[in-house]
Amino acid sequence: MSDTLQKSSDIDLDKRPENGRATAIKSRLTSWDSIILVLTVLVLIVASFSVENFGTSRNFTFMVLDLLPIILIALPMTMIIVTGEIDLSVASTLGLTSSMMGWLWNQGLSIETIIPLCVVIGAICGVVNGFLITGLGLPSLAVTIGTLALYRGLAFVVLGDGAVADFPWNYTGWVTGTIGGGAVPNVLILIVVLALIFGIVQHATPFGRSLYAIGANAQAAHFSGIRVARTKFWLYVVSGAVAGLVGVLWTLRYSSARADNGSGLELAVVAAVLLGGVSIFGGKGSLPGVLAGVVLLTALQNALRLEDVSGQALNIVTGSLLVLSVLLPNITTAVRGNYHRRRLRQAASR
Amino acid sequence: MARLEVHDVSKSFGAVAAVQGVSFPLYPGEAHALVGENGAGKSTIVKMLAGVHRPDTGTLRVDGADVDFAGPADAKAAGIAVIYQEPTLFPDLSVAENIAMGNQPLTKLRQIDRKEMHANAERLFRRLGVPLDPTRPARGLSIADQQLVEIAKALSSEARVLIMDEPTAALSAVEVERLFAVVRSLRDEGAAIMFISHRFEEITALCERVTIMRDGKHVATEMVADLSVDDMIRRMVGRDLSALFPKQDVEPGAVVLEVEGLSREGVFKDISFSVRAGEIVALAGLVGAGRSEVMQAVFGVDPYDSGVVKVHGRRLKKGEPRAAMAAGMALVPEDRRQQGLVMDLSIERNVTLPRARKLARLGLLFGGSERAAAETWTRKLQTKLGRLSDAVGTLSGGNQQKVVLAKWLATGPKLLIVDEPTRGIDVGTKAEVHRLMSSLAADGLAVVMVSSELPEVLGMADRIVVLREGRVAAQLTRAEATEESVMYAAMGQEVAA
Amino acid sequence: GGTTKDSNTNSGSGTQASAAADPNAAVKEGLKIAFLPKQLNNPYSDVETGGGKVAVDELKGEYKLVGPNDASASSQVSYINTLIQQQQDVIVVAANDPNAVCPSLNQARAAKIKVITFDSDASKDCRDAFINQATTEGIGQSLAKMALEQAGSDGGEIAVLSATPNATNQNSWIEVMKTELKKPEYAKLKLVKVAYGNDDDQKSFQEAQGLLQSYPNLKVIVAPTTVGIAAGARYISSSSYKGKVAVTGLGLPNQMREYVKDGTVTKFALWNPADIGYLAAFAGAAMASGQITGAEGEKFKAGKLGEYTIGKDGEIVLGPPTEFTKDNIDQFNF
Amino acid sequence: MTTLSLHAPAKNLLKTRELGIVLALALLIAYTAIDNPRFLSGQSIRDNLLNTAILAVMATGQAVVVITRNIDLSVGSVLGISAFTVATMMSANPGLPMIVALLAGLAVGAVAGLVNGVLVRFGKVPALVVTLGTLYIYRGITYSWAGGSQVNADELPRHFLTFANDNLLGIPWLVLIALIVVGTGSLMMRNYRVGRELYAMGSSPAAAELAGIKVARNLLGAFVLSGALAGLAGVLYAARFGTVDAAAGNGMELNVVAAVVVGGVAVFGGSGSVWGAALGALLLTVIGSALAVLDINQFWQQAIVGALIILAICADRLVAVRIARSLRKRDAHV
Ligand SMILES: Nc1ncnc2c1ncn2[C@@H]1O[C@H](COP(=O)(O)OP(=O)(O)OP(=O)(O)O)[C@@H](O)[C@H]1O
Ligand SMILES: Nc1ncnc2c1ncn2[C@@H]1O[C@H](COP(=O)(O)OP(=O)(O)OP(=O)(O)O)[C@@H](O)[C@H]1O
Ligand SMILES: [Mg+2]
Ligand SMILES: [Mg+2]
Repeated sequence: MSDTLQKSSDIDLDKRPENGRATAIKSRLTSWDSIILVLTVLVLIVASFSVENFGTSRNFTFMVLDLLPIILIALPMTMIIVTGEIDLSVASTLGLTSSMMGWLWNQGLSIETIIPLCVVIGAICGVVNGFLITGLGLPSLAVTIGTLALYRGLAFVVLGDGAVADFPWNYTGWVTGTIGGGAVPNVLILIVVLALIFGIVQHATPFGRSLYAIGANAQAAHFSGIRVARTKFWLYVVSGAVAGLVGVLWTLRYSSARADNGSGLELAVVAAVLLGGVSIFGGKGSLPGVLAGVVLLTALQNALRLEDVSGQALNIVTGSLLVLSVLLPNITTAVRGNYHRRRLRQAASR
Repeated sequence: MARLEVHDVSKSFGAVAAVQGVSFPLYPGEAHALVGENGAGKSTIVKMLAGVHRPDTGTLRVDGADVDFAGPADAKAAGIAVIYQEPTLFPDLSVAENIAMGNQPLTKLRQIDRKEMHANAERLFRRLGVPLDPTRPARGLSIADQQLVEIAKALSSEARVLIMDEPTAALSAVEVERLFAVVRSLRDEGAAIMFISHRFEEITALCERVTIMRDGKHVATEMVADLSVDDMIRRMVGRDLSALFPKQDVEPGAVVLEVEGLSREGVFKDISFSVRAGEIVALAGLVGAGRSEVMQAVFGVDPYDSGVVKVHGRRLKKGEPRAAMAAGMALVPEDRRQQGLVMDLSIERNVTLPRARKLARLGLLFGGSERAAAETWTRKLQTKLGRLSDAVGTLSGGNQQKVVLAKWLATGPKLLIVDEPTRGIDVGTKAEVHRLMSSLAADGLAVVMVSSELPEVLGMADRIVVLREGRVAAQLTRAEATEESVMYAAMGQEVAA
Repeated sequence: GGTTKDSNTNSGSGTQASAAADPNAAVKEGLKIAFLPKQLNNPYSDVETGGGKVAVDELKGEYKLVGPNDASASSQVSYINTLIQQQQDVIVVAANDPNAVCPSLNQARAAKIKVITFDSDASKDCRDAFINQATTEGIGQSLAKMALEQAGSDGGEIAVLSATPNATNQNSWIEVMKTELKKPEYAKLKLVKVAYGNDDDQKSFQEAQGLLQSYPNLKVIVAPTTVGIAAGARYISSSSYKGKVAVTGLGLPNQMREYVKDGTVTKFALWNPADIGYLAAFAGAAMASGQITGAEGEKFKAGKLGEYTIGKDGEIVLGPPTEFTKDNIDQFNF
Repeated sequence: MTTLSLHAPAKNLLKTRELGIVLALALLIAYTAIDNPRFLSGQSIRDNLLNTAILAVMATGQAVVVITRNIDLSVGSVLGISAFTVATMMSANPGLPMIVALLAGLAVGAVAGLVNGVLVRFGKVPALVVTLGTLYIYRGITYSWAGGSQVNADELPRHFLTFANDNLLGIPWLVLIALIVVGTGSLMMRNYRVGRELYAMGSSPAAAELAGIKVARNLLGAFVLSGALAGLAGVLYAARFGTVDAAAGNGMELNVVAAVVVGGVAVFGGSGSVWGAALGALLLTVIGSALAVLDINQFWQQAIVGALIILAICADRLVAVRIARSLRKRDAHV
């Protein structure tokens, strides 16, 4: 409710409806995701100039590698959160696929078979989530807390305490390498391609439209002929598949298949998505905002680490950023609303 | 002295000036009507009196003293009870708790006295003649039942001022009469009543005075007895209107919809009827008779246990709204807030939601095509709005209803199901909607109309299917249908021969 | 077709052309030596890196301590990358995963940074030397010996309360211990279970509980991890099993003092962790100065600890562990 | 349509949301006890209750917050900061009585909760965002303050440590406190106006504002309560485990949320009960210890915990569906 009120006071006083386009642009510029976008660019610029070694191409590669898992998992996660659900099991799915990858490798399968197989395994994890949530109608937060434990547990069942490390160099090297040894990391292509696909699907297709409708009012979406359950189901499958893919990339990047790979990553992803302006209640948010959120977090952490800021302080920075990113726009709207009311009263008393 | 006074009050939302310099008093012992077109600012006045909105300028006075409500709690403390246009219940709590919230009876240990609370609720329901179980949760109540609980809630607080924003919109004649009896007795005990409705017969039946608003401005406050209905409408709309638009006679075409033996356990049983092209078939019945449920099952948003739905002779897959839509069906649901609209999305997105797939080119959607489609239909329905990109939740109730109509008419249906299509719509637009339905029928559209408003049913329908307690009680042709015959069938008495 | 485990020939390790060592080279001053423990704010590794700081000060170098809050390989990699960017001279690292840190460590070595591992080794082709707290055999044997002492001459059931199921160190010690138990002198000891407390205090505590419920005749809990032994001892000391079940293993004297004094624990062992960090810093400095390259047989001086010789595979063994009892525990403060 | 409701207690019991979880718990205990009767021994029951106590205290606060359609993810970090504060305080002033420790913990937690509440209500930031943020912030503060230092059992006063094990009439203090917290919480939520208002706020936030409920006051109250109880849990944690470092309670928020959710509190607010949440805490704890007792392979344990959580949610759902169906039957006209 407060959101509706907020939005209405976003509208500028002097603009008449026919100036719609101008106001629309203006309200876009002050929207949360654009603020994050601007902030991200700002941080990148300031850090390049003031932090030693930040702007180097090698550091760029490191940064891209650091944000790779978060950004990829955030793509489907954004959609899921937009529909008002959540998937906390992604990091465990990642761990399970990593384990499976190690186990299959030890069984003598070829890596070219293993990689697609792992994506399928991730997708199967998603199928289980999707079935429990849409088939049985259980709350997603509860279900994915359960599968968070389940998938991680299965990862340990598969690989136990071992680690598998002897993956082929041309694959592990590709993940950490750059295009032609230059400044552009190989995995950046993957990120760009996937981000484009997800961005277009979310923002410019009927399917994407339906996600917002589902998140804001699932019943009305159902009455509009949108297959709510089916849509959510597939989102979980995609989320699982992407987590599986990230499991593969993670394993190759660290040349180490382990059951505990990526543990705790789910909170980082959720934090990044929220930072990017997606409403946890569903129905609101944009992918560019989320991408900016991930980059902002990673860049800031990277810069602060180079400046020898301790890990603990990084925690505080991350946390504050998360709160402030939502708090500040709210405060500005409130202040603007007050100003608006004062002006009206003055106008009336004149 | 006026119990409550609105003095030169204004309120705007961004660019929309919803209320501009309105003043009128509300005296104890009087029932005061507030009328105006959709979006005239009635609900905004109510919300200011309730402490939800703060007036931008102007003052509210209680017993002659200026007040400044910081929130609904203050208004409540001042003895103002409000029934909002949209029900505001707590779905997880029991009906009795909903009614008692905030002033539950307490035991000596300051614990809630549940027994007493339930007894109170039962007492209220008896007074209103409502057969509701106070211990059941509010979730799943029909719109009408919700409205009744709202009424009970307002009555329970023994307020000095009772404000009712379209409390009867979802009710049928029987409940309305019972409500009026209770309200009259309150008025006679000295409460001040403010009543908002788009039905003029209700206003003349209940109210002594009326305040008319147009475009956020005060037009007049007069004795109801001094004004004819036509006078009221003229001042409200600014021109003459015929309140109801009778349906043109059309030669019915081929059968479009056939429903055979449709049953759903505990909800409806063995429902059969058919609709032809060019025909308007009305589903009548008392509130809770199961009319909405039947049509939702037909459209596929609800499941059913047995029976067949055929469109153009082809059997429809059950539980699949998309299949129904593909067959040319459209359903304008009764609850626009929960079922009809996505309040947070813009008007244009809402209008194009069921058609997004058709508007897409190469699977991609471009803003322009959506906007154009939305523009056409909102204009046809004379929707009062700021920008198409505004959230639909910012529109007035009636204009929201128009957006729902636009959304479904834009799909170009062959079979249109409308559930309470004119609920909360003002007279002018109502005539417009009726004319539209009639002309669409003339072009060969088959229409099923669920309505609790008998005049509407009688005026518009070629045939009337009367439901009672989930079964078909009677099928009446236009010639057979009179107010009495429909009511008798709905209530389970034999039609007087 | 495709690349399988068998067809795979890994040639990616960054083997450095080892320059010849110059045993007489002077130790450089102002070396930048960075410590990267498994995890920050772990009391054990704090003592280790504390020793490192003392050594770096003696060497007149620049000491730096960085590390993640969680003991995961991935966050360690981020820190290694940062250290590369900052062009440190030596990275002293306790690997959370022997392989996961490898690519980064090799990048560091390619950038002319010397990599010394301590506490927990990385794969041997991605570091220059490893400071081993004690030989694996030594620790395993000592664990078995203490278990027998505690169980008494009649022997009985013993159980192990370890760290995580994939902790490299613990697993190799437990392996040695198992081999040892097969010997005739240990015939009366029966190892009934290896439980894992994940180096989490609460989990270890619960695991200790579970052990006693499942094995009522248990005589000894052997915990080869400081977290496990403390949690196990705490549970026993506050339960009805006190005095009936003995706890032993590897622990920090400060954490264990309470339980040694109240009789729950009579004996446990550990090397001096501060010496590990101290030795690592000296080894790193010697290497960065060109005194040694990491080849077997090379010698270098490590301040107060005296002279050390590099063993096979670049291993440098600190020395035998110390055993702590009621009589000597007050002499130690770490 | 019947207007009268049936008040037969047996019928009501069959309809409570918590039935599913009670059944799950009973099955689990029966199965484990058949396998190993010691699971029902006094010591074992005591251990289970002691372990549940801390989680149940936190689950009570969490349940109240979740019922208002919010969430408090910062509880693990609040536990940490409170445990460390109190442990430091007690080791510096061993003379302080236990009640001071309890009050200090409550106060620290209440302040943390107040910050959450103010940000949620007045900053209009969704609770999940706020508390995810303060989860990092409070933990960061504890880390920055504590560094690697640790308060060990031997630094804490005796009466503080024995508090966890002392009894009143045979019931350990810890369990007694948990019982009081859960009992009071349940009573408040069920029978007092403020409790019903909290349900109303969660059921429909917009309607709650319109109904004139003091939403701000109640919301702050809920967050302060959750914070204070997490703070209290911190004291209990310090007393029970004796060793406190900056990582105390790390990751606990997921357990607490799991307990609440498993206990049948709807994540979208408005329904569920405090005692259900406490049952959820008990179930999770018993699962943990039953797996240890059943001697299930370590590697399978976590997977089984996950599967059991899902089963419990399914059971809860089944009961909810049955209630809904009986409701529809009652309303049926056909
Ligand atoms: N929260 C809001 N934000 C923006 N505009 C609003 C808001 N509430 C109302 N309005 C606008 O104020 C005007 C008056 O609306 P109001 O709801 O008072 O009309 P109404 O007279 O009650 O109409 P109806 O008969 O349709 O209920 C409308 O133009 C509406 O769009
Ligand atoms: N989701 C639901 N769950 C349980 N009961 C319901 C649900 N929806 C409706 N009902 C009940 O089913 C009965 C039939 O409701 P329905 O809305 O179909 O009646 P109606 O004839 O359309 O009347 P109106 O629309 O005027 O309320 C009502 O008693 C209502 O309380
Ligand atoms: Mg209105
Ligand atoms: Mg209806």
